[in-house]
This record gives sequence, C-alpha cells and structure tokens, in this order.
Amino acid sequence: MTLDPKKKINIEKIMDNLANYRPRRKGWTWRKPIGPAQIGPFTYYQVSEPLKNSVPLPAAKYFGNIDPQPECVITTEIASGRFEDDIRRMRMAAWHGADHIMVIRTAGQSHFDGLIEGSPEGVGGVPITRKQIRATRKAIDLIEDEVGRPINFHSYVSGVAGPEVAVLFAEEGVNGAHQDPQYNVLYRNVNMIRSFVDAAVAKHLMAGVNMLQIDGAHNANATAREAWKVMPELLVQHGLNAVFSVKAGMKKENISLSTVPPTSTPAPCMRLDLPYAVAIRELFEEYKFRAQMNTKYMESCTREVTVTHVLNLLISRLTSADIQSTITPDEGRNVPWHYNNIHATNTAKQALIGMDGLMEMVDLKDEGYLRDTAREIKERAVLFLEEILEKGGYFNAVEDSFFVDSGYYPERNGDGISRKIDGGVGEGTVVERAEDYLAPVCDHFGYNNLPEGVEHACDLIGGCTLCNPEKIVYIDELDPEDNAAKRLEKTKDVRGDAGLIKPEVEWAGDGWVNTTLFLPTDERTAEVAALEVAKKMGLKNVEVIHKQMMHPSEGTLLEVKGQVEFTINPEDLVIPEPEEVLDDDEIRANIKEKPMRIVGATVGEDEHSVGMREVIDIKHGGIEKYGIQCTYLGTSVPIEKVVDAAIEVNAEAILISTIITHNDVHRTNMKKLHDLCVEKGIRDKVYLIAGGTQVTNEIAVECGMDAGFGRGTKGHHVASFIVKQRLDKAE
Amino acid sequence: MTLDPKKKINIEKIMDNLANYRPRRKGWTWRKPIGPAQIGPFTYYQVSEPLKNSVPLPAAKYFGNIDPQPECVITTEIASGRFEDDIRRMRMAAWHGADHIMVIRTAGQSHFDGLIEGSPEGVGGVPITRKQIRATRKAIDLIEDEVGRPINFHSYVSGVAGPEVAVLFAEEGVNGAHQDPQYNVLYRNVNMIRSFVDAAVAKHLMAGVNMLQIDGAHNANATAREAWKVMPELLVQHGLNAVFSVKAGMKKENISLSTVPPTSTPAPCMRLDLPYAVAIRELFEEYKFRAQMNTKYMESCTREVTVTHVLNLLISRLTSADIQSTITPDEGRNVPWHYNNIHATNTAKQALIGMDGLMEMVDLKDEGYLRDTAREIKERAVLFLEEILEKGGYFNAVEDSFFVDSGYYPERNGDGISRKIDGGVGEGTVVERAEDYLAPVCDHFGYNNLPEGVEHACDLIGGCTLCNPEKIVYIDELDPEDNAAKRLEKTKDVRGDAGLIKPEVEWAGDGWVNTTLFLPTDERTAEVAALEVAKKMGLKNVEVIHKQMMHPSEGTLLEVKGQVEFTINPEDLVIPEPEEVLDDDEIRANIKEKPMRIVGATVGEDEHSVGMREVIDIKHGGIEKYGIQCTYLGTSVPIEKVVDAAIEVNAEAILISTIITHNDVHRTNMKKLHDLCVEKGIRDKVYLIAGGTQVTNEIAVECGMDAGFGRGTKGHHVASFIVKQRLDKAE
Amino acid sequence: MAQERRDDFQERRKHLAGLSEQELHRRFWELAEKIVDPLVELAKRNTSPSIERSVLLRMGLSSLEAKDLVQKIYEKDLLGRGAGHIVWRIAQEKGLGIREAGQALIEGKYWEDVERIFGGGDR
Amino acid sequence: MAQERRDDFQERRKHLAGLSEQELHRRFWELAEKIVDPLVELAKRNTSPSIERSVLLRMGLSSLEAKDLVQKIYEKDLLGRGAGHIVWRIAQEKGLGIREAGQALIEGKYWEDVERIFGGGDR
Repeated sequence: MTLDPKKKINIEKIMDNLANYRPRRKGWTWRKPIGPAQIGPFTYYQVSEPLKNSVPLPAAKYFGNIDPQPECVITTEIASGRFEDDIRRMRMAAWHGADHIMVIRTAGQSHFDGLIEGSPEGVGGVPITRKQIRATRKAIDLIEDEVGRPINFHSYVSGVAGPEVAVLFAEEGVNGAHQDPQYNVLYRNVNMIRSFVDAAVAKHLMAGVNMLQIDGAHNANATAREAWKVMPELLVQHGLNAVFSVKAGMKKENISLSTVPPTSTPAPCMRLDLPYAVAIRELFEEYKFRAQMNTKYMESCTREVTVTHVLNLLISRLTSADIQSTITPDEGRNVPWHYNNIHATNTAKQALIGMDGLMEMVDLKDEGYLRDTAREIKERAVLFLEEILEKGGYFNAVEDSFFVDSGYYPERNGDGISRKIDGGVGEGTVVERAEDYLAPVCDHFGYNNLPEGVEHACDLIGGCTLCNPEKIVYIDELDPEDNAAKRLEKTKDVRGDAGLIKPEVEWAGDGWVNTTLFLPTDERTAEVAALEVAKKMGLKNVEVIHKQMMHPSEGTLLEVKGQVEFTINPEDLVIPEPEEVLDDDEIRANIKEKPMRIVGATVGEDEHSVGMREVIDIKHGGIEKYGIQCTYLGTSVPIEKVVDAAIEVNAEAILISTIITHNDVHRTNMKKLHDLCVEKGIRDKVYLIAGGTQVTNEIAVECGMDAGFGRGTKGHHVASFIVKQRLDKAE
Repeated sequence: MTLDPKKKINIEKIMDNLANYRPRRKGWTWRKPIGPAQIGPFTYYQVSEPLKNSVPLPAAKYFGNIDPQPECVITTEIASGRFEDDIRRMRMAAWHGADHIMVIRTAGQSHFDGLIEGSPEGVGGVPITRKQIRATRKAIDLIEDEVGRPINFHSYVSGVAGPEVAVLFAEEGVNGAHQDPQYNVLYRNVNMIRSFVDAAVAKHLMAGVNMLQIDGAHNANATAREAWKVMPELLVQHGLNAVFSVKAGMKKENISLSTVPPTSTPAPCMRLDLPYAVAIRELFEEYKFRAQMNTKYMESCTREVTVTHVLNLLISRLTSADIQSTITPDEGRNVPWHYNNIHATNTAKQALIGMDGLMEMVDLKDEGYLRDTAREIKERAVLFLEEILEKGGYFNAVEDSFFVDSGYYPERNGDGISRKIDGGVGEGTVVERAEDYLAPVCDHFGYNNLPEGVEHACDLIGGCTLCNPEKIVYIDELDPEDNAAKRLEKTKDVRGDAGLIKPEVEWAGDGWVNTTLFLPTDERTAEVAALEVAKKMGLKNVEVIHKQMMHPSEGTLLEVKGQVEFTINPEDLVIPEPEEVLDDDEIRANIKEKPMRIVGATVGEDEHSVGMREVIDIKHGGIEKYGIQCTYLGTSVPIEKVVDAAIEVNAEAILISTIITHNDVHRTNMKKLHDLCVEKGIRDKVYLIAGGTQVTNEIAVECGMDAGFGRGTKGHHVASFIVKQRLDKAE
Repeated sequence: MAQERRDDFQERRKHLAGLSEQELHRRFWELAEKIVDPLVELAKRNTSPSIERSVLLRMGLSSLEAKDLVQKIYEKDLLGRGAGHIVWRIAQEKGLGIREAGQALIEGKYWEDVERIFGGGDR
Repeated sequence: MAQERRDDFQERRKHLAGLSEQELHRRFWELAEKIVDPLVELAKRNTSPSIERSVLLRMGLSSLEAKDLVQKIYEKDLLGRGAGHIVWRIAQEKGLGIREAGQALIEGKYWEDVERIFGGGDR
C-alpha cells in the first residue's frame, strides 16, 4: 500500500488486517543535519535533509518554492478524539514539516487502571489502545514514505497503568512518550509510592526499545500562579526525573527535558525567560531539550499567541532545541482545529528558518544580568534540593507542599500542591516483592529471582512478546457501537475523493466554520449581536470564541463559530480551467529579445488610477518589471490623446483603465478606442486592452478590444497576454 | 469638546465650524522614556510614559492589566478612502498604542497638479485636502486628550504638487511627512528636474515647522526583483535624500530614514537583514530611524505575515528604532480592514515589550560574518556613489537605469528603472528664476530678490499665512455629491450609540464579514466550493481572500469575505446581566481564613472526567488553586460512595459531573444525590453542585441541587459560588 | 503543611557563593541522586497491579486476561510472588502453554495448586 | 541604457580596502555631497508652477485662485519673476489687498500693467 498525493488516505484500508501489522522500526529518529547547505538562492546553517513531498510556506513562491527544513525535530500535538480523523491531520502536518506527532490521550485515561481496547471516541484526545496505535503507526509508515522522512510517534506513559502502556508502546513501535512520576503525583493525584514504583518499570521498558522520554516538569509553569517564580523548582523536577530515569536504565541521550519559557507578554518575557533557558541548558548539558511553547498565558487572540510563540522560538535559537514543540494558536479557545496544527507547525518552521545562523552574529553576554540571574536560579534550585533532604526526602517534601508553590524559592507562599503519602489514586496497591519473586520476561526492572543459569529471562517461557511479536494478542473492538468503523459509516458521504464537500475542523463533516466580524458597539452588546448575526447566516450551535475590545464604544472584534448543515456536491460546481500564464522568466526573455513599448491611460472623467498603476508600475509588480517600456499618460485622458501617443511611440499595445464608470461610459470609451485605431490605420498593429472593476473579457471583446481584465488583475496577466499574442502572431 | 470613552466620536460635531479650527501645536513629538520603570510585577527598561486610557494586550489580564508602552513611536497606516471612517479607526489605534498616524493618499493624487479641496471619497486612501486634514487634526487633538499622549499626524509631500502640500501641512499642524524626490522619479515617473526643484522648497517649508521627514528609499526593497540585493543602493538613496534635505534646511534630528528588513522567510532573513540593519545605523548615526516592516513578500496568510513582522521587530530590538512602523497583516489580501490596524499595532507593542532589555543580555559580534558583511555593503554603496559621479551625476545615472537594478551592485542585471531627464510627468515646467525673482513669504527656499532692508519676507505683504493663520482660505466642499456629509447621511442608521448594528471592516455599515473554513478537497475545487458555502450563508459579493493548501488532496484552508445585508437592532437583543463573580484574591483569602474540603466525582457509567478535572485540578486552573482541599473519587463512581466520602472528610460541598448522559441519567443521579444526603442527615451541611454539558442551573435546581454549571465552567465560577453561599450563610 | 516564608535567599546561599559553576552543578547532581536513590530502591523491591499486568502482557496474555488474573492474584495476596511467576509455575506443572495456563487460572482452575506452591499469601 | 555586469566588487574595492570604518563613512558622505550639490544649486535657481502656487497660498490666496493665476502667469512666460512678485506689485500699484489683487488678475484685469512692469516674458 502506498499513498498517492492526489488521493485521500483510505482509512478503511488502513484498518484492514491490522492483526498482522508490525512496526517497521522501533526507537527515536533525529533529523539529519546538512548545514551549511545551499537551498535556492541562499545558504542555510541549521537545516536538515529536505522532504520528498511538502507544502512550503506561502511566501516561498518568491524564492523558487524552497522549503528548507530546520535541523530540529518539530512536534505537532493532536487531540481530535477520533483516531480516524487524527490520521488525516497527521498527513497534513507531515507535509508541512512535523516529524514528531504526539497524540493526546482522552481525558480520564490516566486514572483507568489497565489498557483500553478498540477505538472508542475520546474527549480532548483519543483513548490510547492497541488498535488506535497500530492503525496510526501503519498510516504514519505510509506517510513517511510519502514525505520521505521518518516520523516519530508519541504518546503518554503516565497514570495508573504506566507499565502496561509502556509494554504496549514498546511492542507497537511508538517512538517517544511522556513519563514522569512527579506529574502523576502533582497533577493526577496518583499515589506517590505507586507512581514511582510503576515509573521505574515503565522507564526500563521504554529504554529497552530506545524510546525518547519527555518529562513533565513544564506543567509547573502552566499551573503556578506566577509562572516566572517556579524556575528553581523546575530545575529540581527535571533533575529528579532525569536521575531516576538514568537509574531505571535510560540513556541520557534518550531523555529530553520538556522546557517552556515561563512567561509571556506583556511581561518583559525575554529578560525573564532567557536566563532560565541558559541555566537549564548548562545544568543539563548531557540531556536533550524539547522546547515547548508557553500555554499558561494564552488567550483567544491567535495573533497574540503567534507573537508569543515566535518569541519562544527566539529563545530556542538563542540557546538550543533538539525538539521544537508547537502549540496551536487556537488552544486558548477550543480543542485545536486541524488547520491550526498546520499553522503552529508553520510558525515553528518559519521562525526557525528565519533565524537560521543567528548565533553566528550574536553572543550571549558572559557578564552581567544574564549570567548573574542564571547563576541565581541554579543556586535556588540547589537550596531546594537541600531542603528536600532536610525534610526527610521527596515524599515528605510533597506532603509539605514544596511543589508548585508560587513563591520564588526559598520564598514560599503556602499555595503549593500537597499530596499525602497514603493518599491518592492507587493508594495501598503496591506490594513488596517476595524473595522468590519472578517475572519471566525481558526488560523488567527491579528484583527478579530468575532461576540460576537463566540469562535471558523470557527463555523460561519460550520468548516474550518483545522478542516474539506474534505472541501479542490483538483485540480489535469491544464496543459494537462506539468504534471507528461505525463512525466512518456515518460520515461516508463526505469522505473519499468524490464525496460531498462539507466544512470541517475537527472531524469529517462536522460542519464548523468560523466567522470573524467587527461590530461597532461595546463588548457586551457585540457579543450578543454577533450570535444573532451568525444565526442569521444560518449557522447552528453558534458560540463566540474570541472577543476583543477595539475601543469601549467604537467597536469590538469577534469570532463566532457555528455549524453549517448543508453539503456541497462537487458535481454541481463549475470549476474554470486554469488560465495558462507564461512564467516571469519567459516573459522577461521575450521582451529582452524584442523590446516592447506600450501606452497606458486612465480614460474618462476619472482621477482614479490605482488599477492602471498596479498593472504598469514596477512598484506594484507591474509590467515595467519585465522591461516593457511604458508611457503612462495619467488620468482623465481623452481617447484621441491615447491613440496619438501610441502612434508617436510606436506602441505595441494600448492599455486603458475605466475603473469607476457611470452610464456605461466604459463601453463607449472602448468602442471609441477601437474605432479611432481603425480610422488611424493602426488597429492591426496594436493590441487593445481594457481594464476596470466593471470590465470583463466578454464585455471588452464585444466592444472591440483584444482583451478585458477585471478585478484582481496583475501586471503578470497582462504581460503574459501580450507576449502570447505576439508569439502566436509570429508563428 | 471632549470625548467620552463610552460614546462614539461624533463626526458631524467634528465638522462643525472647521473654518475656525487651528492646530494646537506644530512639529513632531517623541515619546518620553521612563525606563527603568516598575510596571506591575516587572521592571522595564525600554518603556515610555503610560497612557491615561488604553486597551492592554489580551494576556495582560494575568498581570494586573498592565499596558507598558515601548519607548519608540508606533505607527499605524490608514487607507480606508473615507476620512470620516479613518477618524474612528484612529481612535481605536490610539487606544492600542499607536501615536503616529499615517494617512495614505488616494491613488493618483501624486499626479494631481494642485491641491484637492473638500472630502471626496478615495481609492486606497483619502484625497488629502484642507478639510480632511483639519477635521482629522481636530479629532486627533481630542483623542490625544482621551489617551493622554501627543499623536503625530502624517501624510505625503510627494508628487507634482509637493510645495503646495507642504504649505498646507505646515499651516494645518501635520507633524510628519514622506518627502523624497527620488521616489517621485523612480516610482511616480515625475520628471526629475521638477521633482528636485520642488522638493527643496517643500523640505524647507517642512523644516520651518519642525516636521519630521521620512524618506522613500525602502520602496526599492518592495520593487526590486530580489530585494536582498539592493542594499548598497538603499544606502545611496538614503544618503542622497539626507544630504539634499540638510541642504534644504532640515535638522538631522528631523530626518528619519525609512528602513525595511529587505528579506523574509523562507529566506534566512536574519542573516541577510541584520548586517544591513547594522551598516545603515552606523553610517547614518546622526539620523533617526523609522523601522518599517517587510511588505514585499507578504502573502495572504496573516499568520505568516505576523511571524515575519516579529522577526522584523527583532531586528529593531537588536539594532534600534526611533519609530516602529507597522503593516496590517491583511495588506497582502485587501485594503486593510480596521481591526487589522489594531492587530498590527498590537504586534509591534507586544513584541517590543517582550524583547524589552534584550541588548542587556545579548551582544552583536564584533568579528566575523556580521561585521564583514556590514562593511561590504557600505563599500558597495561607496562604489555606487563613485560611479554616479563618473557617469556625470545623478540625472545621468537615473537615465542609465542605475536604480532598482536587481544585481548586487556593482553587479548589474540590466533590469533597473530608467527615466529620461526630459521625460515624465511635469516635464518642461521648471523655469529659471529671473534676477528680480521675488516671493514675499516665509520659509521659501532658494534665490529670492527681497528688496533691501526687508528681513522678514512676509513683512512686504503684512504677514503670510504661516505667520497669520487667519489669512488661510478655507474651502469646505466643491462637490455637492461626493462629500463626507452626504456619506454620513447615507449611513446614519448604523452610526451613533443607539444605532442599528451592522458588521463593518472599512466603512460604517459596509457589511463585510470574513469566514474561515476548511474544505477536505483540492485547492481548485475548494475555492469554488467555498464561494458556494458563503453564498448559502447569505453573503453577497463573496470573494476568496486566502487559500492555503493543507495537503493536495486532504484539504484546503480558505477565507471568504462577503457582505451581510441585514442589520441587528440592539433593542431586540436580550443582554444578560453580568454574573458577579468574586475575584481570585477574595476567594483565596476566604479559604485561607477558613479551610474548605470538597468531594468530587464523575458519576454514572462514564469514564470521561474532563469537565470535573478542569474544575478541580490545579493544572487546569481549578479550585485547588485557591487552597480548597479536594478529594477526587474518579470516574463511574456510585452516588452512595460519593456521599460516604463527603461524610468521611466532612466536606462542605459535593461536586458531581455527568458529562455524557443517556436517557436522562443526569437527572436521576442528581435527584439520588439530594435524596441520599437528606437520608444521611447532611443535606443542610453540604452544597450540592452538578456539572456537565447537558446541565443547566435550572435543571440542577429542579433536581435538588444548589447549583448547576454547564459548558465553559471554570473552577473560578464554582469556587466563587461556594464561597458566596458560605458568606451568605454566615451573615 | 503549607507554610509561608519570605525570600531569605541571600542568607541561605552563603555556603554556595564560593562555589565555581562546575562545583555548583556537581552539588546539584549529588543532591538529586541522594533524593532519588531511596525511590529507586523502593521501586526495585516492590511491585504493583499494573507492573504485574505488564508482565502478563509480555507473556502473551491479552489485556483483558491480564486484568482479570492480576485482580484474582491481588485478592489472594500473592502479587508479591509475581503474577508471571504463578502462571509460569502452573504452566510448567500442568504442561500447559503460558496463555492457556493463565486462562485456566482465570476460569478458577488450579488455585489449589497455586496455594500449595505459593502458600496462603504474604499480606 | 540598461547594462549587465558581473559582480566585480573584489576588483573595484581595492582602493577602499585600506580605509578605516570612519574613513569609509567620511568618503560616503563626501561623495553624496558632491552628487547633491548641483541638485541643490538647480533648486535654488529655478521655480515651478507648484512652487509659485505655494507662494500664492502663503500670501492668502485660495488653492483654486492660486491654480488659475499661476496657469495664466505660466502661459505668459512670467513664472520666473515670481507669481507672488507680480501680485504684490499690482497690489502695491493699485492699492489693493493681496488677495484682491490676485482675484483681479484672475478676472483678467491689470495685465497691461503686468506687461508694463515685467515685460513680455522671459522664455
């Protein structure tokens, strides 16, 4: 099975014969750096191997459609709740440059004591199951082939079923996972003994297949009341998980710290975030860094979020990032919509490429505020560790609510999270291993009383699933209703390459669209009025997802989402053939070979010349740029004068613009131009072209012109037309 | 007349008695730096005096709604075509931090040989007239008082009526203007002799009232095929205008270079733009810098544009900017919409504040690529100047198409703009001043045969208009149809504080809205289908203004603009009273004084816990953050167990979540909870609260709860409710 | 117990002030190790239902089977011997495949053998 | 004439290579001044319709009046004497206010006086 870029991925086919699908590789893959490399007209220093298929940034068209790929892995996080729709989103993201795809788990799964099977629908993420992983891995394998780059698949080994999830991931070729026992304790209220005991086994399993681990300390930023004050604690949390992971068997190179610039504008965030970024990278120099973007201070303005994330990317470039994570710009307003995965990926790619080679030009100062602050943060972290030991160790410190306190340690505000050693989910379930404890399987952590002489634990049972994948028991579905096949069945009209077309943002056929509007009234009135506007537009389930005061009384900007209930049948659409336009170089070459003169004027009683200027002026990318010699006669020019000028300069074409016309003056003018050229005997030597907002090619030709151009015409279209005519004539 | 923030600006009143309005001051005003300054919890180094009234960035709510103002002037450019709507836009922009308001001229005005009067509608800008300027200046004076900061008003002294426009601006208190004779020559095809002769007079007039001048060299970036190659020429253009201006009488401190980072992503733009930015600032150290954003490579993706502009702002912070100009993110797709003026202003404010104090942490390297490249650009510029002289001077060089050639000088590609000394608009109109030439007015440049003994030229005529403003002849309107009063009359239904409400983006009541949608099909089909979708939504004059391939077959992102034809009557709207919620500090104080325990559970056969987790979890900003002790029992919890737990921990409240329910199970569960609490004798000791997507307060209260919370509930709402109840009970 | 404390960093840091950057880093890692070591020891010496299920999964049982069986073993206080251990011994003793043995135990078979071999539990 | 040329920067720059940064800057400004000086001279010695209209505006004529009057003066080849000059002289001679004099000229009055004073034009 291979993918054809011109065809949608066939989810049903992906789900065929999953019982026998095996991952093609295990473990993490980094990008292959190639800098310095010449790409298009430029040299890049921090880039990696190019993609076979990709969608470049929109402005790439000015640079020969280059699509340079930064040297670091780029993450996208997907949380649609339906894995069959996640897959389509992954394909889009991979084409834009994401090679680390993180699937968010459904809410509540971390408290689910065991594995989930099948493909039930999730909330804020999908239930992570063997079927979901295997189907996704299979799809990603195909997408890898399509884009020509390995893609890392990632999810979570947290909650009360960590060891089982780790086995599942190791078996199914998941390449990376979040694992941090502190996360369970602080944010999931999992009992701390259970959390650490489970974590060691889970980490050891991950290590066995070279999975990359991402830790969870960054959640303290997102939680603490004043995120910029938890920096010493962040170092502590990263340090404890790092040491614990190494002792559980992980290589340091497979341990990635999840670090987030703690603050955001309007705070002076570079001054607060950069010293911290420096401190953590110095202290953890043997480890990898996953640079995540700030989520704590995200509001619903996607522009604001984008700026914040570019500043976060500046931190990555001023220090380092092995993995650059991305946050969708709409995370502050809803479960991310799929095109925002693309926007987020593009923001990372764009900013990293824009700042390529920055550190060749810039130094971090080795004296003063930056160094002093970095040092201070480290010292505060050391003091934090000292006090943990004074209190009798980690568990006691957690009980004492050391963590996620909003004071700048050693300051304490008394608002930290406290968990009880004998409390939380899974409390009392940990059991001491007996002297004869035995686990006859590979990659098991801890005491294991293997019979003497047995070196490879699973020899006792003739091989475990990690050695003999055919022993893995695949369960397809448990719930006859809540599964992907049923959902696909329900949406089959709007799937496939010839299906009906319906807008979507999360799931196929969900119908959501977003309308942006400005209402000239105060915020509260505007919010209610915006819902009315959306309803009058026929939208269902309307909701204001962004509201921004432009001025207390002059107006409010809003975004309103709502669902359309109709579909569009592509068979009913009239899709015009693409107009073939010569490319810039062809036109330029032709003009160079045989120079061309034209005369242009805005005719009639009209002082407006914007359209004509855009078509002619080099400043607007007009035809002057091809070397065409233009005589522009100005505005309100009589037709007679236009024709005289054309004769005088021996013009090959006359361009007239009649932008704002009344009483069909534009038709009169066109006819007059044609007639006068006939009269003066030059009609066959000169192309007559008319333009204007009310002009169409039909009208113009009807009135004796060779062509008419309406709204949106660029110099390129006109130049292409004239050159083509000239070439045709020459033949 | 003063403005009330709660009322719309009254344009009719602004236009009253304009004949007698005089500007309150002339000349340019800079911001007053105050750094280092403590604002909210932070210290800022590059900030200026705060505003009296303003709209902070959305995320400011996390930091006590601070709105720090960068130290440099921030520009917004306005081009609606109707000055009465420009004014409303200016007010909004000023509230967001713009203090330099640049009004774009209507297309074609630069070729209009004289002044325009009245208030006709413009295209891509307004006709600059005395009435338009005076009314705008009057409005800006009021807006200054409202926001508490001087605002610089700016337009263009270019084209063939430069000296007259300069007089007009000097008389009417315009604070800044673009003036550069090279601009006229290269991009407006004004005859070069005329352009330079006029320019000297215009500049001298500007100097007389301390106007700030911005030059026009940056247009070469926007025009050259490969913008990154014109850097040597840019230095030449800036240099020639700077020297010419000084010789025409301007102070260097009133001359601002208009400089733009020449490239954009996916080019490695920092590497290309930073050496240039350094070179120009070193060479022109005595001048001011207006940092403009890149427009050359702007496509219709507003996200991409925003990232590019933040990178441009990084250049400003790594070097300097006296004025930070802004470009609206929608300039690549249409005449800018007013809310995009605000977005652009916010991007500048946000990024500058985010990078406050950056250079305290970062050095530009004084060796290597950056220095070598800066030097090279300067040397190339010197060689350019040398060759101009070799060719016989500036005019000959222009004829020889030295300028806007896309070669990296001294490389030449032969595609420069050539203008003839004896060609262009206004050719042959320059006349030598006779020996007895006399101009009995102030601020006149050049030879002037004043009678002996006359020191102050206008003494001859008893004062000129610059000395006696009452001599200025004010013309109100010339066109009885095409004027602001008529337009206001037509839109009066949708103006004023109690008017009908209609969406707008450019002009009052224009009805434009923008719909963003994703269609799961290829680009060409999607474009046609999107228009259909918009039409089915009842929109008129629909047009696709952005199109972005997400994947060749999986889908396309589009934005479609269209006009609604209806209005909303505010009297028909039911605007709910704002719910009064205690603020965080009140809640925290109350809990601190009297600790509180609650029990929470997701009940019923439901593994989903997202809603409850969001309300409880500190990670999601839930009630734990106030110090409320929460016992979370997990998912699928029987009601009996919930009540037992509440008794055990002596909880003050029970929170149950029933997110996804079937057959009214949510009602059954709520009733059961109430009944059981009554049965166990704790109903009066415990607040019962239910939440879930299908829960409303009405349903919950009906089923025996104290409150119900639906979609969008945050911990804050729940905590506020419980604390309020507790306070009420205590009273 | 949540406590409040003013920022006494200048006071507390005195013993760190003289350390070089490298010495400070080394101290950080030494302290982190001291905190982590007992946690690692704890993990080595203990097991949990999830760990034992992960063993059974690796032995080729399905997730549903692993869940049921570990629940039964947990209830009989035998988790500390290793769920895989029990299945392996029964499989050996009865000449069954591993999964077969597990399924038999889930169906309630052979528990007397388990009791004979492993005793009455270790709680 | 548009020409093409390869990048011969290394060749051309030889005489600049030895300059200090300050010397290079100075050279830049000296050259710029050499180019600009003749342009400034040109501006000093010449005038244009727009310049003359700007003079009339400053003298208190309306923009419409300034336009008409400059057009008339231009057609009579008298722009080089200064439009304001002409108005001022007529106002003085006829005892009129400045604007009054301008308006009279627009209406076609006093041109014989203008001719007498300023001659037949200087083209």
